[in-house]
Amino acid sequence: MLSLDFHYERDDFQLQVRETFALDGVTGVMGPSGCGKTTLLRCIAGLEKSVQGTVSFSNACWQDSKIFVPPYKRGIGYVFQDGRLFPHRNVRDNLNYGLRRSRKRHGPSFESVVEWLEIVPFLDRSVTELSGGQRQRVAIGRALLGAPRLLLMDEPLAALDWASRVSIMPRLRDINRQFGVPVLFVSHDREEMARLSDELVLMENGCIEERGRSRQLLNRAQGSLADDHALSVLEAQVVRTDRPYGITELDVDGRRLMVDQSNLKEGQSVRVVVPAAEVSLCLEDIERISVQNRLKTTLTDIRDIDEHHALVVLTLEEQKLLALITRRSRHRLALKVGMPVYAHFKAACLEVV
Amino acid sequence: MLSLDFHYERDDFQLQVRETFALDGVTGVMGPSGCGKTTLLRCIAGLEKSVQGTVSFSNACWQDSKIFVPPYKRGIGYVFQDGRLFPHRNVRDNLNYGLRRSRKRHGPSFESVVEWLEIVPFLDRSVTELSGGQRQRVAIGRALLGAPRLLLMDEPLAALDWASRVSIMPRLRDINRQFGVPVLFVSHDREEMARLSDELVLMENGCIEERGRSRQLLNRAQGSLADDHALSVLEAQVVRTDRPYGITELDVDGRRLMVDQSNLKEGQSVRVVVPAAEVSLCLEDIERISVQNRLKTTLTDIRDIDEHHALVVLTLEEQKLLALITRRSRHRLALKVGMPVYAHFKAACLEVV
Amino acid sequence: MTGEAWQAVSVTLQLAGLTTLLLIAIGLPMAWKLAGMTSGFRPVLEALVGLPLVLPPTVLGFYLLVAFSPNNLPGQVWQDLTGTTLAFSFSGLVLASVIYSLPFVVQPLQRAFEQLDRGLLEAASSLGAGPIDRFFSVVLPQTFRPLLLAACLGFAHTVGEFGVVLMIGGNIPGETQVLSIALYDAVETQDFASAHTMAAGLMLFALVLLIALYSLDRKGHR
Amino acid sequence: MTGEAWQAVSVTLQLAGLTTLLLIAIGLPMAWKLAGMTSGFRPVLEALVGLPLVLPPTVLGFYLLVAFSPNNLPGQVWQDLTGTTLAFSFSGLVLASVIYSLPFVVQPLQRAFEQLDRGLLEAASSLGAGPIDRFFSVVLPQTFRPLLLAACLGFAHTVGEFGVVLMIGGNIPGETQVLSIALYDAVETQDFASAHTMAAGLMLFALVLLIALYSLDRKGHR
Amino acid sequence: RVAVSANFRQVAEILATEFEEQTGHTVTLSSGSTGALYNQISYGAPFDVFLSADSRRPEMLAETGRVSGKPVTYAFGRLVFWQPGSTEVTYKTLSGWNEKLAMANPDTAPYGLAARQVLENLGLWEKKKSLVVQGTSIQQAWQYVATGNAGAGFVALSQLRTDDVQDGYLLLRDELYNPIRQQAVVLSGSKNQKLGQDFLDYILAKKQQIIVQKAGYFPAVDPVVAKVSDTEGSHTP
Ligand SMILES: Nc1ncnc2c1ncn2[C@@H]1O[C@H](COP(=O)(O)OP(=O)(O)OP(=O)(O)O)[C@@H](O)[C@H]1O
Ligand SMILES: Nc1ncnc2c1ncn2[C@@H]1O[C@H](COP(=O)(O)OP(=O)(O)OP(=O)(O)O)[C@@H](O)[C@H]1O
Ligand SMILES: [Mg+2]
Ligand SMILES: [Mg+2]
Repeated sequence: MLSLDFHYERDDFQLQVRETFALDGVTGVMGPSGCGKTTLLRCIAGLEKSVQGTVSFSNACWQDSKIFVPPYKRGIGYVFQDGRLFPHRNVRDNLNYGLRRSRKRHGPSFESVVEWLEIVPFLDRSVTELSGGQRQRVAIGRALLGAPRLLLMDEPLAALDWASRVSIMPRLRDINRQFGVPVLFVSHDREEMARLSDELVLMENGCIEERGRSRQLLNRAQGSLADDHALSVLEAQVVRTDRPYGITELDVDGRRLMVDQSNLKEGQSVRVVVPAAEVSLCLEDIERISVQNRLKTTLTDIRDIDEHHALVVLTLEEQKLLALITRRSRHRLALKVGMPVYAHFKAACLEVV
Repeated sequence: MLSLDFHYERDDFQLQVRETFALDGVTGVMGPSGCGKTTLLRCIAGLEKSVQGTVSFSNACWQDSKIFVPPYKRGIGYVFQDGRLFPHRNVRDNLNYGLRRSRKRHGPSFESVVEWLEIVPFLDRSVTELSGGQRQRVAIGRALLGAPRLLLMDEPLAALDWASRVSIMPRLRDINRQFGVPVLFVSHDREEMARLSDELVLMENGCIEERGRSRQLLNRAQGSLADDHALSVLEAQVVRTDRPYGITELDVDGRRLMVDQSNLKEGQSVRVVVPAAEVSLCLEDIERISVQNRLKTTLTDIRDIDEHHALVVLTLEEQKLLALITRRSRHRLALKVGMPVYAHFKAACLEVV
Repeated sequence: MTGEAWQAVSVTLQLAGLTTLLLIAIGLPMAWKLAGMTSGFRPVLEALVGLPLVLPPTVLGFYLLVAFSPNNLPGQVWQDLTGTTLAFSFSGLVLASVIYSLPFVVQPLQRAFEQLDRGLLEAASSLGAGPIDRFFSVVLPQTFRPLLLAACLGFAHTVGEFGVVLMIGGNIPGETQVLSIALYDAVETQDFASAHTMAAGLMLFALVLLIALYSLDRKGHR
Repeated sequence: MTGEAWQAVSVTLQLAGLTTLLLIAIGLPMAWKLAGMTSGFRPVLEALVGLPLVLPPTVLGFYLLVAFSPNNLPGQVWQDLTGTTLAFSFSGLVLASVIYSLPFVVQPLQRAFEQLDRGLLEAASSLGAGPIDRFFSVVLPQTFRPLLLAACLGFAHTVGEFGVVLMIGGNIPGETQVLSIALYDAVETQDFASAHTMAAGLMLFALVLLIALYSLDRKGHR
Repeated sequence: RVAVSANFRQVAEILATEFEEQTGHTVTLSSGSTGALYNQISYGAPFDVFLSADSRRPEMLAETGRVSGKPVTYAFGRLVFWQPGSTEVTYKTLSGWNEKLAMANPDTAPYGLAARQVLENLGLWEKKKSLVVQGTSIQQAWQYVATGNAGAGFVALSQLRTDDVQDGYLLLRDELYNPIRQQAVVLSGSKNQKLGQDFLDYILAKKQQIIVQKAGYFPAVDPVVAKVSDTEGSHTP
């Protein structure tokens, strides 16, 4: 468990954090450039001296008004955004640096790490003679071999190709599980986040704006970020949880909605995010289709948004739902304002917040 | 036009290139870590001295057995993988460095560049006091303001959040179009590549393995990589292109398929990639639905793949299509092998290779 | 202080100033060349530059005196060119001081040049900066501190050095008598009142100058 | 050469060697402290370290002589502690040489420390290296070249310096008679045969040593 | 331009000032160690007159033809045994001395040679050798004693006169050492040989020699004056 309650100021930038992280898996940190992700990690690592407040990790106080445990006693592993390999040591000696100082903590073995990071071919090369991605892999390896009790990773995969990432990410999860090392992971890549992180922290302007399960936050982020992707948010109540299938039934303006999420409680108020592109329209109420969500709505607006596509506004009772369809379908179905239509969308494409 | 025919050796690494690039748009370069992307860019820029062979750019010979035009006379702009801002100058002076030496070539204005790279708030800061993403934006700005005749960008957006990328990418395209500056762009991000690049070069082990239109190469790469996402590939013929709606009609095993791509020729053989998650099943043939692809198939196999989901194999005449549905739907519809079912999927979710 | 002492101050400042300028002017390109050399010949050159250090200054001065004599080639060339003798002239002093202090300037500069981030030079090159432009816009600002240090050491060393100067200069008031020699004379002739004054003055001046320079240096670079 | 000359060689080497070691031992932490200081007091300290430079060596030697006298505090303390006088002893020579050569060691090291990439220290810290560990595993290897340079300058300067040594030493064969003074004496008494031999020997030795060091340096760092 | 050995500089200054007042010519004094001045003159230093602290260098200059006329003796140095702070210094003090003993280097400095001769003639050289600390010049020997680093030593009388030291020293009998003959020459390379000669003549005149004598030297020319000095202010036993 990582408890943070501190305040940090630098020039015109302020970081203010008051959160407790369970940290039993991988916690992702996302946010726009300059929002303070790196600074947050540095404060946790003890690399910023002028932090005001308390930091404690699994019952050990790392910092309060009296105590300041220096970074080298915190037992962390830090993958820096800018690598920071020791230029006077070759790859092997860089990797060994942390290993030698790991105070016999339990961690992955040298052989396994260099093997799955594919470092073996250049183990004896100078670190100044590596490509960007190779450097980054060495930096990851170096941090892991220090057998940290907490792993702080600042965009560790940014310079890697997707194949490397795909092969490294499961290993990071393994490290996390096998050695019980919680990971705090900064990245800009939503796919990476989706695969790797359990909890997600969204930062903005020196503050933690939002926390939550990764999938949920991610889809929202995607919606709001990919500005050409319209979406709707529906207010709903949990009606029934359907254990065997892991599906939950919600009520939206008196209509039934299925989501494939099993951690909701009956009676709870939730919000459901529906990407417009996932919604298709049907003029009849058909049952014999695998699509589970078929909501009766009224078409209240329609407009062409580009050469090929049209955006349709559907009204339930009070709430609105957006659907993105082709202009061809618009004409084929002769859609008109005021028509009753059924909105279809798969349970799997919804996010509940 | 950029003609390359050279050979470069360093220790145990060899780069061998013999290609001519039209370079009328953005050319992407992808490949695994250490395959030689950075080296390729450096050779083109003239930063590697021991290159053997010829390099010429739009009728000017930059290098052959006799000539070697030094980098500073090539009129290039280079965004380095590792930033390389001048630490003794503040942000403004870093940006001005190239501008002052641009020999009055035509390029974007200072004001416009700092505005859309969102550099304005820290124009007068020391470059050592920037976050990773801020540094990268300054590096991009500096290269652009040199009004290059050829822009070489080595993972320029790697440290940026998606929103920043989304706002920067169109601007890069603008630069490319407005000033006729060809761009050579290294990145590991397929989405970035898809949005930005026209042509794509795939490298492997010091060689250019493949070149082609971005979309095609990209989807292939994606398919093979996203291993946990089932998908199907259908062989198809182009039957008709439907200009007004930008939709093309394909024939797959005698069935009609719509894809929202308008650059295909009639009679052409293509392959269509259909992600299983995008396919839903319907037991009746309904017309009055916005989904345009409704293929009649036979259910030939079905199996539960995890607690909640089932994978369904559908056969057209000879070809097979996969659909991912919830186990709940499987039971509700009482799906059985041998049943005729209609496979629904939206035109927009298909990739044509 | 006497008029002679003031004359000595002025000669000293002129000598140290001119020597420092020359040291930089000569040492800079030398250090740059040395830093860029890769041949096995380089350690030899480096050692040669450092050599004047191991000779006691008056001995070095003596050999310079021999070399500067119109009977020998360097002195002869100088006489043919200028019509004056090199020894016992201000020019000779400057030349000798430059030779003696060169290692203190060349070596820190050379190290600074070697540690220079070549990546920044490549970046400058890609932005259209030619070699000279790069030198002034990247190399110099990057090595400003070592340069300042080198200049300070060179200046201070020239002010304090007297063995070479004594030998070459001949202690001629107003022309080659510098403060360090006047101070030396004062100590030698038991004129401690003058000696203390001059020593205190010299140290005060140096202190003020150095503090000013170092403060400037700190302001310039965070 | 005579037996006395060989003794002088041996004293010289001992003196230069010991002085260099002490210079490093004292200069290293001093440079480190100075490099880390942020207070406005720092330029003053920097200037103080550089101060011995502006005094002519014999004058500095004279003041050291005054300080070393048992009538004055430093000399008295030393006498109380060791029962011997500081002047005319090898220890005194070493102390004087250290004071005189300190700026040549402290300043290059300080610059090197300042230019050190703090990021690497943070990285080492995150990997569990404490301050001393960091100093030996990161700082020293990173500043190896400036350190070597500093040691070389310090060594050469001590070999060549004679003003201070002349003043403090008392020319006692086998204890404080060093080569530079013998060489100086030879020149003073117009014994040029010996002078040439000694000068040539000294320079040859220095040349070989410096070349060896610089070659080593180049091998060590690509 | 006069090159003057450092130990004679102060006297030379007084003499030069007077000479300037009388003749209207300017005298520029450059001082240094005798050896260094000799080397400079050998390599063409632009001096007119050389006041050496010994007789060897002027003779060497004469041999190589750099001298116009002959070297002349302008003063004799006088050696004393000095123990600051003591009121009663005798030959016994010297023979019983067993602490650091400062003197000039006998190989390089005339006063050093004289000091050694004194010890040899008193039969003390072998005993005292290990106590000796040598200054390269007589100035250094004086500094060693004056700063208290050496308890006693052989210095020049002129040095004590400069500082007005009244007691604590033993003026050594002049038969104990060979005369420290300080010679002067006019240099043949000089453009002002006549003037140089005038200056030499001037300092050899009786009036000036008294100044020289007051400063702690034996005057060069007039043995009468020498006798006077021997009795005056003497601490000889
Ligand atoms: N060394 C520094 N000195 C002063 N200000 C800094 C320094 N480093 C970063 N900043 C500023 O502090 C703020 C937070 O920076 P931080 O590095 O934490 O951002 P970030 O979230 O990591 O961004 P990025 O995704 O671009 O790396 C930014 O406004 C940045 O300009
Ligand atoms: N300075 C160097 N000296 C020696 N070898 C190097 C140097 N830089 C890179 N290499 C090697 O050359 C090969 C190509 O490197 P390059 O930097 O071109 O790769 P890259 O494709 O840019 O990789 P990445 O995506 O990791 O940046 C690699 O095997 C690398 O180890
Ligand atoms: Mg960051
Ligand atoms: Mg690269």
